[in-house]
Amino acid sequence: MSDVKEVLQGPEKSLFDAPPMGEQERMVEAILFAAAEPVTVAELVVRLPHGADPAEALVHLRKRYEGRGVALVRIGDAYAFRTAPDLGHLMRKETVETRKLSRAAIETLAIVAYHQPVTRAEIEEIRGVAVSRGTVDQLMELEWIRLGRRRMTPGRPVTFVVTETFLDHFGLESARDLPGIKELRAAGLLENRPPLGHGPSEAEDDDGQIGQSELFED
Amino acid sequence: MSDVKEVLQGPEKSLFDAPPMGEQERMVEAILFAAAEPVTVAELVVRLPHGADPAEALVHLRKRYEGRGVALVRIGDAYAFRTAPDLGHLMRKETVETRKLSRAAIETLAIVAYHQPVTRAEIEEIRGVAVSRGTVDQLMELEWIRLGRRRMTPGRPVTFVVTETFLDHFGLESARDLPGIKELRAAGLLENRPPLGHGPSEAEDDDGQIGQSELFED
Amino acid sequence: MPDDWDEQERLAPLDRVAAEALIVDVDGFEGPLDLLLTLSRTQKVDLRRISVLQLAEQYLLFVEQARAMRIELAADYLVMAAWLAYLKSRLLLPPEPGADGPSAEDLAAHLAFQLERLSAMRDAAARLMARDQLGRDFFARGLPEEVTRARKVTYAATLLDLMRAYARIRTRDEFRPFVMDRAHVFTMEQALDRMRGLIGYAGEWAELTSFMPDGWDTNPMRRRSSTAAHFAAMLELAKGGHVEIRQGEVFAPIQIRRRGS
Repeated sequence: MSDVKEVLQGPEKSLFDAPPMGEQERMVEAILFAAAEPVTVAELVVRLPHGADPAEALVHLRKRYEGRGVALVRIGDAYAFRTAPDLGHLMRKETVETRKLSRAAIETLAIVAYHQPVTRAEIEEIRGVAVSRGTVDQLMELEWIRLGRRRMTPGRPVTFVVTETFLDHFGLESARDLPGIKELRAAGLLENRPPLGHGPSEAEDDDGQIGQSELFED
Repeated sequence: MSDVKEVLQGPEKSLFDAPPMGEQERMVEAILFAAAEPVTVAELVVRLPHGADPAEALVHLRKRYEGRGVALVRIGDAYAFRTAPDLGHLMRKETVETRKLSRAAIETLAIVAYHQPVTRAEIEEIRGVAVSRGTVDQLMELEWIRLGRRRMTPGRPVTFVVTETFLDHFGLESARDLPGIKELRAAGLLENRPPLGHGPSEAEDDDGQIGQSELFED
Repeated sequence: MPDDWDEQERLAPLDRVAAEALIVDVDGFEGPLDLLLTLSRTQKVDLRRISVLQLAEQYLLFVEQARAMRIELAADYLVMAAWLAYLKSRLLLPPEPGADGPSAEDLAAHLAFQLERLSAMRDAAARLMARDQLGRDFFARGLPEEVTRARKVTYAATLLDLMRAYARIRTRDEFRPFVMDRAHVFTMEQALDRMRGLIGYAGEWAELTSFMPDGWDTNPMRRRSSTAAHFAAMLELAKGGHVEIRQGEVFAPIQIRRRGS
């Protein structure tokens, strides 16, 4: 949230013709309430009157909804209203039955989330088995993972990263808020240690993998 | 609203084991927010814990949203949140109709992305059918493709390349991040082999085609 | 590697593990690493303190028993068995002087790391799935407001659509049965039809190429085919006495005109 606060203290020269902050807050509230999908700050800027400061309005709005039945949540660069998780039991009618994910899909998803950007070969190295056909496809179809940059290693393998839809689904502000990620990183478990010599589970893939210390750029 | 007020003043005997009114208000707020249609008081009674008084909660809630960006409105016997009438102008952006890109367009786009810079004749050669003017125009209008350099061959044909907007829309850092054929196959995307020759859905663009294997090298 | 456990203590849990392990369907394991992780749990120690030697023996015993019971193991389980047998021998034997490559301890430590990492990712996956989820525990606006006036049409396509489209084109090509490509073939009959229609207007000498259809030279195959077809059609028309042909010199343009004009 620090970036939002920075904006608060920032220069306000451009605000001269913007509506009062209370009015901006109402506008942001209306826009976010009307949308089912998270709305980015950039989009709010476009939709609000010239000179408005949605970042500041968001700070006020978030505070206003604290402890209410709906909450203003942040998802990556975007914001959305979501019902308070403790009231889920009232919402049986709205509950959407999701297709059960296989264990392989769940583990693959977790590996992508915690190790992103990660190549297929790395996922296989961690799980010790080939990533089955369709597992990646299924996660892509759910729009929980997507392609990231290619790895600048021999073969230039594609990498996978998680999406905003994933963050939204699991109520995460960013991938940095994944449960236990700090501890895992501190324990060295998110490092990509390449297999030694003739390692047991070295995937037969030709993807070629090099230790990527910058796996998780903060 | 008179009926609601009557309930407020009515007997409160049944409330003895209900959650506090503030909590009931949160619950009604969450239910109305998540519901796909306006919710009646009768339904709220069913969905709230035993002994709750949704009519009273609605009065509080309505008050709470007075003057906000959204309002609690009554529609027949039911209640729903609606954008404050004076902010309707902000909702205009929400009215986007999304249509699936036609098959011809998506295939043309894919070819431009994978083979750029590519001439119209080359696209036709790869797809095996003529590329209609409308298809190219549509992709240009979407700003997903644009004209590249002219090819230094007889006739100096224009070429097409994909744009930044395209990369942005598809979450790609560069067109080189597109997965290659080997990767498509590994992801199971190449599995749907047409039985023999052309699939049934291809009748509309059923022209013979020249196999240009060298165009497809990864 | 700690190997201060004695023979008796070692065999008892091993037998138990082997018995337990065999109850578990081999198909229930997601590969050798998963099986190793399951076996490692019987050591009831922190994965960082695991005895890889003991684990290797457990695994080898498991594979042996599976074989005795004629349970077919997938190749990767056998590859792992071979590797663990090798690792076990290296852990037990003193290191060869001057041997290069990773030491037995390094290999064992890496295996322990892999197990710990897999275990950690399993826990992380479980914690992730245990989180409140959209559409299950918390909800988006159920009635998003979309004003219907001022409609703007956008076209949506996902990267998956794009990749599938490309895959479709590729697959179509790769698995096309052998047929003659006819798109660019111009038959003599077609050329004859064309020229019969056009020759009526050709009172003056006109070049043969002017009778070619639009776009005849946009593609090499089309160019060759139309040229040949029209040449043949021209000869056919001359034979029938409908046209006259002339050519200034070798390779000069061929000209024709209607006979009798």
